[in-house]
Amino acid sequence: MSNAKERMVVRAARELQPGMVVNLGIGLPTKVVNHLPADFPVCLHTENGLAGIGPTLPSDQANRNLIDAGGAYVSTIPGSAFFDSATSFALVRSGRLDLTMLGAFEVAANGDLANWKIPGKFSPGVGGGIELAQKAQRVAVLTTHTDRAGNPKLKERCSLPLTAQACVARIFTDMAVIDVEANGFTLVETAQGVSVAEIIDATGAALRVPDTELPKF
Amino acid sequence: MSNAKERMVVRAARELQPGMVVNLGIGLPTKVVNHLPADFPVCLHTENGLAGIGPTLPSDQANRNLIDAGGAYVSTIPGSAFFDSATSFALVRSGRLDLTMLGAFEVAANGDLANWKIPGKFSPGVGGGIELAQKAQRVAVLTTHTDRAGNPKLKERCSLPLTAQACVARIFTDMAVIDVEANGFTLVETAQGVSVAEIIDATGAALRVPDTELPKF
Amino acid sequence: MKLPDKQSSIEEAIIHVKDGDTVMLGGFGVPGTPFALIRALVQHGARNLTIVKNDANEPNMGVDHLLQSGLVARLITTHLGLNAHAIGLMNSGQIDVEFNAQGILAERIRAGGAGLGGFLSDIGIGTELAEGKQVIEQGGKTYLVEPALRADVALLHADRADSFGNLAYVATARNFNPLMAMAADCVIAEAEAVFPLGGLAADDIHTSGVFVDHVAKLGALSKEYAVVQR
Amino acid sequence: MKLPDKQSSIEEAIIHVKDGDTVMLGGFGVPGTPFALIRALVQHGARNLTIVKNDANEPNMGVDHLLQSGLVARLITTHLGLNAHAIGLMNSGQIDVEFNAQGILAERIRAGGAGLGGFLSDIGIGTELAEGKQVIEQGGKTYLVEPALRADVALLHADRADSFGNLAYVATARNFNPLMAMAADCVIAEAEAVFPLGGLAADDIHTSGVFVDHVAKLGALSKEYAVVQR
Repeated sequence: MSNAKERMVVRAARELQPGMVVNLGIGLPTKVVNHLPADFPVCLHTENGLAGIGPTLPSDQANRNLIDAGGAYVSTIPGSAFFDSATSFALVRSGRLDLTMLGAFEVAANGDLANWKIPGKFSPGVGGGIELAQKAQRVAVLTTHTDRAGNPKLKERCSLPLTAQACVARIFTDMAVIDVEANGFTLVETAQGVSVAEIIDATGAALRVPDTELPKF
Repeated sequence: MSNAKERMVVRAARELQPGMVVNLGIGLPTKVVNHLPADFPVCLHTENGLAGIGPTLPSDQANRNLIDAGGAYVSTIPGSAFFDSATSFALVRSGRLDLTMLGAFEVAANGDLANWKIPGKFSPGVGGGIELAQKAQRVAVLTTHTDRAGNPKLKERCSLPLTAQACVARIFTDMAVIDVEANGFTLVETAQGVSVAEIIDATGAALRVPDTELPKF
Repeated sequence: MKLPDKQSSIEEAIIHVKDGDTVMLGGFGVPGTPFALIRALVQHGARNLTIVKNDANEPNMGVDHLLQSGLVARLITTHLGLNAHAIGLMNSGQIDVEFNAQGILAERIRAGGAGLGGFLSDIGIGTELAEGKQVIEQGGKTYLVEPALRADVALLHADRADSFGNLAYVATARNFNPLMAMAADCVIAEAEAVFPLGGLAADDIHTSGVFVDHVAKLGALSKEYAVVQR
Repeated sequence: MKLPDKQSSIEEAIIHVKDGDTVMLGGFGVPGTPFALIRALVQHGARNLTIVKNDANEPNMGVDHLLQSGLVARLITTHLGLNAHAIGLMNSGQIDVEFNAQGILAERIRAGGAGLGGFLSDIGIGTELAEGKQVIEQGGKTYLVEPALRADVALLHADRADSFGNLAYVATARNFNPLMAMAADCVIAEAEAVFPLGGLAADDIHTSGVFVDHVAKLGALSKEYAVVQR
């Protein structure tokens, strides 16, 4: 992981508040867990049926019956509980997730999220992502600011099929922290060594930049 | 319990076939269990959350947390399982009950059952009876043939609010065993010492009487 | 990571009930009824409550204390057969009573807890219980639309718990408790024993602490919890 | 009373699957997948099956054996991300695939098991997953009608069972198994251990044997059950 991505993940980890129930999506979001203090009071949920995820285990220590939704071999901590898939999504849909962190192909200025399908190229199915995006109390996105070709992932409107409408509250990228507000994207923090002009240039929609000094991460 | 009622219950107990899942309603049906052989292979269900009811216990041996839907202190047998009320009625509604035996105020010639409400006099709520009556694979009724005033309980049509439509397959009374068929009530067996004429007289709807000799119980 | 601590006293927990709230109460008859929380709610005195419970217990027990104190405006239930006092209040118009088929009440609560709007059922079609309900065709069959039911507060009784609020019930004291645990904005559980984290086995927990906001250890059990002598 | 005995061999049990059946398979990835029953189904050779499973496992594992054998006409699932072979069959039109949001699939199966016609959900509104679904107003909100899902046969994996078919699952191998156990006309469970009656505690049973028709004890576990080396 690049230094910029690493700092993005470290910054995102600060988004978790004590006492929260949190679902960390597959990919970059999962790595957030490596940056939490050992005694941090939080409950991590995985949609295949566990509240209270413990550290990921190497395969020689793995329990063949204990994985997270991404297939990683995880562990339990004292107080963990298992449940079936219906109960797991009951938890999600009834609003018991305080926060979810998800990856993204595109995020729109109104908070629309597209992260599951690229027509004609990538359509493995939506899995549990749609319910996380639509029902968590707060949805944060972790993503590189641009795609591999350098095209902005933050756009006026999503061009890809949506995962959920107007769901994203905050975006952590390798360049910035950006909030989705009523009038669109607002710059909140900048990555070290990245100028506001560079961020504006890499963002595919209007970006409100406050007059005040912005924190760096 | 009168001798005639006792014989009705004994006869009804023969309705349980090996391997069945059975719900015995509050009142007379519950007494059926006293007439099953100790090793009879059957699973008794109670809608408050138990499959595998064991014998009723006197209060000095009772478990304060273990009752049936009628409030009687029951016991478990090896292999009993507890579940919540939603699962308990999932079992009922999805057709996993092979048989239920219920009480009745009225049974109509088309199998309609009324057993929960007498407008202006008795309206404690429907409880779980409606789902048992509507969804068990087979519904049998245990009832006295007439009410305390001598009026027939088996009628052309129910006058009381229905529990469920066209659900009753067989009726065990203190006078007879009667089946509900496409064309109405059919006499199947008679109680000892009761004439066919008496049964016809006590029945408030047409009663088909086969030409053959009928068994007595 | 460490799971948060949600231990509370019964008195601290019950203040979350406010006038006008809908309050779900676990229990089917005596087993699973949160008698201590109900006693505390009577003391707390929140008024104009809508109570959701399978039954109204018996006179001078559990729900009946709330009824006698005049705190209840409405009761959503399945059967009042063992409480003539509740039937009297209903018949005299002092409380409004809504009867549900028992499995339908259970399922409406579960739907609320599952974040659904309701469900399709054919239970009660052709009877007066279907009157006034929305009818829908689905897959060539006719169903009633049964709306989901949620509460402001759920009061539960568990056999044992841990400090995160994981709950386990015993025998037929389970009944509506795990359903209500999922269906309220604020979930308060009383437990006969509260263990440190790890005191309940992860495979044997009936309600994940994720659903529970406050857990209170019971002291000596009152007589209401005991076997009813008839 | 004594609870009936439902023990069977895997080979005797699997013959209940017929050509054209809808077959539910427990499991989320490896945990909870009934690999031995799937192997037996491949041997049995029932064709034109509709398979309901969260995922299609990975190439040369579990569901993939059914796909490779050409027994599957249709797959109702949530995610095929780990099985490029399944995606290939879908893209070339050799199998018909219906994607559901994961919690919606779980809930549709549960609704089938609960004897409901379906349920009301707002999941997917405003996305292409809502296309073609019946829309209904309830309590002033807009919902999609999600139909219940049932199967002819469900094939499950349990950690342990008893002779009546009571089941207990372990860790995240629970997933869809207890839901599917309620939603099929014929329910067949393989179990790593099968105990005499009384071998499972009544409070810790995850699926009551009432829902289970046949239970088969597994022999030595095949490599498919093991930790996946990546």
